[in-house]
Amino acid sequence: MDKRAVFRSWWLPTAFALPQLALIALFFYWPAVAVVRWAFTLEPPFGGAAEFVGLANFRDVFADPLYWNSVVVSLIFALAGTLSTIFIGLVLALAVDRQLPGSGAVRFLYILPYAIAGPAAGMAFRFILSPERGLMASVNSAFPDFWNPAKYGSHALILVIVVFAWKWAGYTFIFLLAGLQSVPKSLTEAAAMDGSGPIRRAIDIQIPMLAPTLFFLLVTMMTEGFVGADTYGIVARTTDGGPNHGTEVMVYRIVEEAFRGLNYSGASAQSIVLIGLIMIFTFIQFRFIERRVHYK
Amino acid sequence: TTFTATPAHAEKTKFEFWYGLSGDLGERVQEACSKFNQSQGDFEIVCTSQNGYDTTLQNTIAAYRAKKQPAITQIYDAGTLDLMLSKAFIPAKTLMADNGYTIDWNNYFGGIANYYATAAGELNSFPFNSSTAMFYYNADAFAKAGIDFKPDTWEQVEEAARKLKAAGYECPMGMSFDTWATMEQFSAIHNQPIATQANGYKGLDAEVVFNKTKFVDQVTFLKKMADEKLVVIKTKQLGMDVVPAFTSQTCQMIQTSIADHGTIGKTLPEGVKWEVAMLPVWKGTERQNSLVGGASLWVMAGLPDAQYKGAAAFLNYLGTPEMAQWWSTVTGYIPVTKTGFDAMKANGFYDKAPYKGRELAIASLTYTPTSENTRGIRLGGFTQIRKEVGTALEAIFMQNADVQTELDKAAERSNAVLRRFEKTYAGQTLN
Amino acid sequence: MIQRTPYADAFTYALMALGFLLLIGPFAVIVAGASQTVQQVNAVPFNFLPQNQLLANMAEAWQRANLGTAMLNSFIMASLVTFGKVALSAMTAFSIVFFRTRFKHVFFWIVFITLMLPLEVRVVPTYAVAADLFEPIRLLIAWVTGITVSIEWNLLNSYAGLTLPLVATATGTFLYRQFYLTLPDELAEAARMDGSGPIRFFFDVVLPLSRTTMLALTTIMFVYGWNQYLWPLLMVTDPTYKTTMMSLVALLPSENGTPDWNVTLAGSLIIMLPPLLVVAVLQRWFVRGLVSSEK
Amino acid sequence: MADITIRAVRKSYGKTATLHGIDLAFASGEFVVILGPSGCGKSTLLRMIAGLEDITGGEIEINGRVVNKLEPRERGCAMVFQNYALYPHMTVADNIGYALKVAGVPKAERRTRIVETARIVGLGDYLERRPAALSGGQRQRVAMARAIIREPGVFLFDEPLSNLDATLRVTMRAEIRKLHQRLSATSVFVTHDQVEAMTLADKLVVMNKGHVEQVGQPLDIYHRPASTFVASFIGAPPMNLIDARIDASAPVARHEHLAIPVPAAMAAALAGRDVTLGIRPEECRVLPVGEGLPARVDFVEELGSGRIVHVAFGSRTFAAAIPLDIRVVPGDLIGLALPTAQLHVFDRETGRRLDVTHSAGRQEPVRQAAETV
Amino acid sequence: MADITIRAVRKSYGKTATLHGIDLAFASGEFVVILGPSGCGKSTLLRMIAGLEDITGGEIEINGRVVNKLEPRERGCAMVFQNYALYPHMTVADNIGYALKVAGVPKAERRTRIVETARIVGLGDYLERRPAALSGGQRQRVAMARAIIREPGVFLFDEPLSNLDATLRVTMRAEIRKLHQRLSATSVFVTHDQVEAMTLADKLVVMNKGHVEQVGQPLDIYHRPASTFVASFIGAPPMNLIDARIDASAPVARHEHLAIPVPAAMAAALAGRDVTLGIRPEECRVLPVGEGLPARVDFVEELGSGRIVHVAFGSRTFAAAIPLDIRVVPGDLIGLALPTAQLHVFDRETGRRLDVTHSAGRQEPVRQAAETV
Ligand SMILES: Nc1ncnc2c1ncn2[C@@H]1O[C@H](COP(=O)(O)OP(=O)(O)OP(=O)(O)O)[C@@H](O)[C@H]1O
Ligand SMILES: Nc1ncnc2c1ncn2[C@@H]1O[C@H](COP(=O)(O)OP(=O)(O)OP(=O)(O)O)[C@@H](O)[C@H]1O
Ligand SMILES: O=P(O)(O)OC[C@H](O)CO
Ligand SMILES: [Mg+2]
Ligand SMILES: [Mg+2]
Repeated sequence: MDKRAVFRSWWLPTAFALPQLALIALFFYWPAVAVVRWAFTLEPPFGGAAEFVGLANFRDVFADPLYWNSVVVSLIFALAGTLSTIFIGLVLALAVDRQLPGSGAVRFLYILPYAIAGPAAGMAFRFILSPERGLMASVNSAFPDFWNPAKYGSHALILVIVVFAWKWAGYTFIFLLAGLQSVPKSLTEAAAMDGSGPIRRAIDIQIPMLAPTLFFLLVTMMTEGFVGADTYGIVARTTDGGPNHGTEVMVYRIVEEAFRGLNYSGASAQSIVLIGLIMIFTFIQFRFIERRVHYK
Repeated sequence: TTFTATPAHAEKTKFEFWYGLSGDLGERVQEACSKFNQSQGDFEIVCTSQNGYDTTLQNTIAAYRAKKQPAITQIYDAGTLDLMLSKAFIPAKTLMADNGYTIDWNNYFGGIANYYATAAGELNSFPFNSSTAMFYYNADAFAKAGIDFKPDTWEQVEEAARKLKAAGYECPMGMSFDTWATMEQFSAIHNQPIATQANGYKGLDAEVVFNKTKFVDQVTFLKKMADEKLVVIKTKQLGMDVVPAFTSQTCQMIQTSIADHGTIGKTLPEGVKWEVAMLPVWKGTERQNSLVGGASLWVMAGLPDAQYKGAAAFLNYLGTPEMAQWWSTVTGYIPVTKTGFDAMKANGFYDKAPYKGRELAIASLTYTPTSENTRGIRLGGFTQIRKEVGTALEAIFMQNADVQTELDKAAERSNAVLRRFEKTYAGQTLN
Repeated sequence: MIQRTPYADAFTYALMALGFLLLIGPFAVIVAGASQTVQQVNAVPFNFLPQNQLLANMAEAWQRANLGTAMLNSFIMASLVTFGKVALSAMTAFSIVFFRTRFKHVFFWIVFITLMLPLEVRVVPTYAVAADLFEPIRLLIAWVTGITVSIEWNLLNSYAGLTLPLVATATGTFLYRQFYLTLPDELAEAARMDGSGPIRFFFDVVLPLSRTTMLALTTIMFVYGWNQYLWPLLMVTDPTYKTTMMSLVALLPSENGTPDWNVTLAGSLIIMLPPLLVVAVLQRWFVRGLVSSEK
Repeated sequence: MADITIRAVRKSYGKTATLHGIDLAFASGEFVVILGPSGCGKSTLLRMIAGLEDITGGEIEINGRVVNKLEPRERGCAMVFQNYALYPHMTVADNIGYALKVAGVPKAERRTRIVETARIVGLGDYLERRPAALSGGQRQRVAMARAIIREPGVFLFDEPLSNLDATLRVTMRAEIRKLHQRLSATSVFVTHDQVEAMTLADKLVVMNKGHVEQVGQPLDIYHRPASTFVASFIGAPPMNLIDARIDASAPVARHEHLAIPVPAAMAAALAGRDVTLGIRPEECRVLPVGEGLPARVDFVEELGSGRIVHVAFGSRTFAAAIPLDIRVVPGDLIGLALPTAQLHVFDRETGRRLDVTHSAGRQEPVRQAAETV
Repeated sequence: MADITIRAVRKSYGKTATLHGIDLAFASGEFVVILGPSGCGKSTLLRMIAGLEDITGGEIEINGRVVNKLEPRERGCAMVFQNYALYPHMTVADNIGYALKVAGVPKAERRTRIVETARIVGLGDYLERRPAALSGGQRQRVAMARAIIREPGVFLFDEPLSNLDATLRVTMRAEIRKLHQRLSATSVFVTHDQVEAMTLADKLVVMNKGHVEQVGQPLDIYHRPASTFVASFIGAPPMNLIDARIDASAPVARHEHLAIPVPAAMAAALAGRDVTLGIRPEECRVLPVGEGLPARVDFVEELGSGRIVHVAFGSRTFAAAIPLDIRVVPGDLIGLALPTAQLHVFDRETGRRLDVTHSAGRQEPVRQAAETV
């Protein structure tokens, strides 16, 4: 992970990092201080004296079965979302990487969903996937209740994952395509000589060689899945956490709690737990996965 | 050196107004603002949509905490208590008095004003876009199904539904999980409490009781109807809310806000006959007044006096009969003052086609003097409570969960919200 | 190119076509909806065929949401966010990767953690900061020296306020780090031998070599900046600073309003054009750019 | 074991033609070396045999079957790449056994064969290492093992030794040779190193700019290069070449003021022609000044085992390999003897060899040496 | 021009020591080649001179000034990297001129010097190209030019030729040599190619496992290797080595059933000792079977200009360079003569040279040859 050739200076790197660190301190850590403070008090929405309650907020959070439900939903969403975006991106990147005639055009088209704003994407999917109006309505009329995210939590979860995957597959696609193009040609050729066909080559050679890219995507997509603005937007706009808390991911719950419930303190406590969770995840990713990533 | 500004070049006092309406309703608010700006030369109101009631409340809070609050903000019914306890506003009466306006506060319909008033009956905020829930039905379908009565009672609704079903209508009545009509309005007109302490008016220690009232029977009834496909669930998630379901003639009966009156008229194909009525009650019930919905305008504290002058002028301007009529014409909202309503009635507003029936909303709101159960709802974190009940309904109707169990759960969770709220505002009392 | 078989080619084309349908299909829906009348767009079942109202709806959306101003603002905002991120991330990643200091890991994690606490969660305090940027500095001065100073800088309703908080996050830094790690060590050594210090090395070698990564990040960040929603909605109250996402949300029919989804969809079509253009123009380099180095 | 026939094979990348019609036939079990300068199309040809490159025109036949449209795995070739192309994420054992795994060979059998093959190339102790933890020579062996284990009909080598250091190169060369003797698969070995070419080839193909310049046994080519290109490409230091005109009156060739003695037969046959004369450094002899042709020592390279003296000769620089007991220093004037029997003569225009006499080139040992191998 | 003194220099990465105390002194203008196998610490030493690597212990002096704590740019060294480390985004001209630009040399002057330097390395026509559009040899030259232009006191080369093909390597070798003659800066050249080492070095440093094994003039080292390591590392094919015990009764060394004649002086001095005998392939002579020591031909390598025969000799394989007129085929039984005067003898335990007689090694030509260069 460390490079060999490094400059020696302490003030220069500090100066270089300073602008960003300053912004982060101002707009991230300083507000975060407030979030932490709220987590230990009962903060009235409009401000004013707040009572210190110690860990009571955390106790409430942990005692709430719906909170644990949201943890599970979040885990499923982040994992399934991450894996499916990476999977779709990978399959398409592998296809485009074969450089058949026409792949240049689709390459461009595949990135487009990423450029679309969450609300617009939500609207489109409302017309496509709603069980009584969109495309799925006709499927439902043939097989009643085949698709009903308003009824089944599992369908709803699939729905939000689909929107997430649609939105981000273009993003993973482009990174993976780029990664594929930097895999030495001779390796796939060697595998071809060893008798493996295109799919086998992809699985045995190309995918393992994409490790650095996959790692980057794993970290960013997991984080995006857990706390991304899109995650909140997608859930809020398509299922509103329902049916019956079936798609209530942690970030949605936090925002709802804070803004709908005006319970800043409870939301802050949840945020802190969430950050803790993601940090553990990220730590694991860096510790155990990046180790296996070779950068050159 | 000193400058003496000549009146001609005097800077107009600018002040801000944040509102939650969006879409074409947002446009109407903008129009009201420009009308005001053109009507006088001293003030300039800058109106900004925050695109939704909940974001308006959030943003108002954030702004207030940062001391960047607007002079006027539009807060929906469910946020009333949060504002009241915030000490972040200037009561309506104080504002108008301080700025030299004499308002006849009794001119506001009691059913409307009570929601936003102190225990002593003094208005904290200005009722603005007010509504109440109504019952809409497709008269053409009724005729086809051979229904020759108006659905005044739930028994009649059931009967009508059966006839409509028999006549081949897939969705006799549409229903969503919005609690406003199904729980709040139902409870009010049946004189059922939602919470103890007069729905919270008497103290922060109120507890919800909706799991012990007629509301439980109502849910059970609706669920039975749903099982028989007499009631059909229509939500955004399914592809269509109740209003589009009605306007697309999928569903023949719905409960929704009077504010949708205009939209329904515009969206239903021309020539379709439809009617609006007061919400049905169970036979033998003594009907009570319904609850006011919509939002009111709050004046935020902590700003220079000049801005308050402007705010007062604007609020006064909105209160003029002409403006009241204009507002009710271009939206589906009802006039909030008696004089406004009388004026409109007098000039025949409610006789003509698109507006006919809207007067029933006033009738519903003013059906009786308010009781403890119909004054309004003053519960902390009420949005959250609505969500809990909505989720319970979702579980009951979509996933066949047990009515009582789900409502008990919702009540328990709602009470937790109330207790936390009480603790947050420990030491404060309702005035 | 390895000798190909027709079966594998056909399979590849099938995959690509499937990808096309899945990823581009939803656009067709938006176009269809945007070209219909209110009645058509609300009809059941939804008609997936485009009608002839597209231009009318677009014009209506343009005028109603005042898209002219909004697009300009969004453009400025997205550009500033992009520029800020691209520049600052490059610098921070440089100090993380190329220096041997005890802080480098600390820096990295300080920056990296910011990926994890989304704006949604800390929006209220962040708003407070934007309203009074110097509060922490004031407090710091007061705490250290006991002197109360009264400097204030309010970022609300300004481009700085729209952009600075969005610049303060980690994606770019992470991306640059990944890229820098693939640069051969000898490049820095050669530069040192040539007498160049770290700053020169950064400007003369690292930045030019990062050009492609930069373009990639530019694309990502432009889209990110353009699609920002929550923050502008909160901190812009002056219509002159209104952004496109605010316009789009304003176009969403409200609960009791006319369900004119056709106009909303038409508006969303207009609004998605600039980011699509940016992606279209930059994506060629974008792809090559992420191919770490031309060794 | 397989024979390979290449018929009028052409290759173009876009508009630029890289191979201009190659015809070659390799017998079963033959060790063929393709030699040529960088960019002449060696790799391209090899990769077309392997199926890694589309064939623009012509036909390639392996074992009598036209393989133009076959995938690499269907051609029965194994290949050793210049940069080895080891799978960095697999252990040595997995690298070696990959082809068997793809072929669905059961695990136990695979293991046995991996161990056996690793033993052959001397990697028995490294089976669990990753390529990154191996030295260059070891990597090279892994690449070899990976090819060997498949027991292919055809081995293809694309400059497999060029990344090794000199010592290792010598060792690996011997090992490849031994391996070929043991497995006796047809081998096609691409290189631009003429020592490799000379020591390994049964049949040597010299290529230049997309054409085949000469095909033959290595010593034959060494001693009877078909063109100036071949002459200067094979042999290190390369053959000394000098432009001259054959005198019509005496058996000499004239280059500026120099008169280089040539065989009488050559003089007779080529009288008055512009030619290029060639002589190998090891055939030049250094004499005291005054004898032979005048030359001046430019610099001397000491190899330990021998010594190369570079002399200014007319307007040319000639290299001469001299024994260790002759001592010269830069600036010395010396005499240079060019034995007429060892002179090669080429057409000045076309660069093609002119065969006028049996005395040109040292032929006798050639056949013999080739047979001994 | 600068001299370099290295005093007890050590280097550790974490806990593992890489260099164990190096002492060396390079005179001003000297061309020093550091030779050693991969991983022995050559690059590390070079990089410590350059200032790219911290010095764990000891001192490095350049021109009498201890540079341990100086930045690379303050040491007056230029370096050519193994992989060239060209700036991929700059043109050739910009690459070459970058150091001058950093130094603030005015544009016009810079241009003149760039053009001049490019001319020296033969890149005049490529100034506006990017490195990606250059061939390997050309890139190498850019790297050289980049070093040259600074007119440094010290040139450091880290295996600059190892990525080139064989022919190019020969050419570039000659060019580096010429360049050194012209610029006469102190040059330190790291390589693991012994031909490069032999042909380039004024002073050769042979390293092994973080130690200096031998320092000296190349031919001196070739002819009097200080250890079996040096003996086998220098020379291609390498020196033949065989373990033997010096007989106490006769002037022979015994290896299994073989009795190898040794000089009497050696036998006397080392009677009864376990030694390793060495002899270079070019000193071995092949005789008809019955004469000399019995050996069997294993295989023969034809080089065109010569021939290497590999023979089984006792339990060892010996290489012998033989003239073209001797013909042998694998399997032939032959006699091997090992001239006693050319035998090297090493201690079996330590591998160090045992110098018992003046007859070991061919010394005379050494000094001479070195002077001629
Ligand atoms: N993919 C390609 N596109 C265009 N030209 C190519 C391509 N691959 C090779 N060439 C060109 O074809 C010619 C022959 O290339 P090839 O790799 O066969 O050379 P080579 O003889 O193997 O050289 P080397 O010894 O350097 O490996 C070169 O001029 C090269 O530039
Ligand atoms: N940054 C490092 N950290 C740890 N060990 C290192 C590092 N750099 C080099 N080494 C080790 O130090 C030893 C000497 O390395 P060095 O690069 O000097 O070898 P070298 O003689 O140049 O070899 P080569 O000919 O392969 O370049 C090697 O064993 C190597 O593994
Ligand atoms: O930089 P961030 O962390 O705010 O996130 C940027 C988006 O994820 C880019 O698409
Ligand atoms: Mg090649
Ligand atoms: Mg090295």
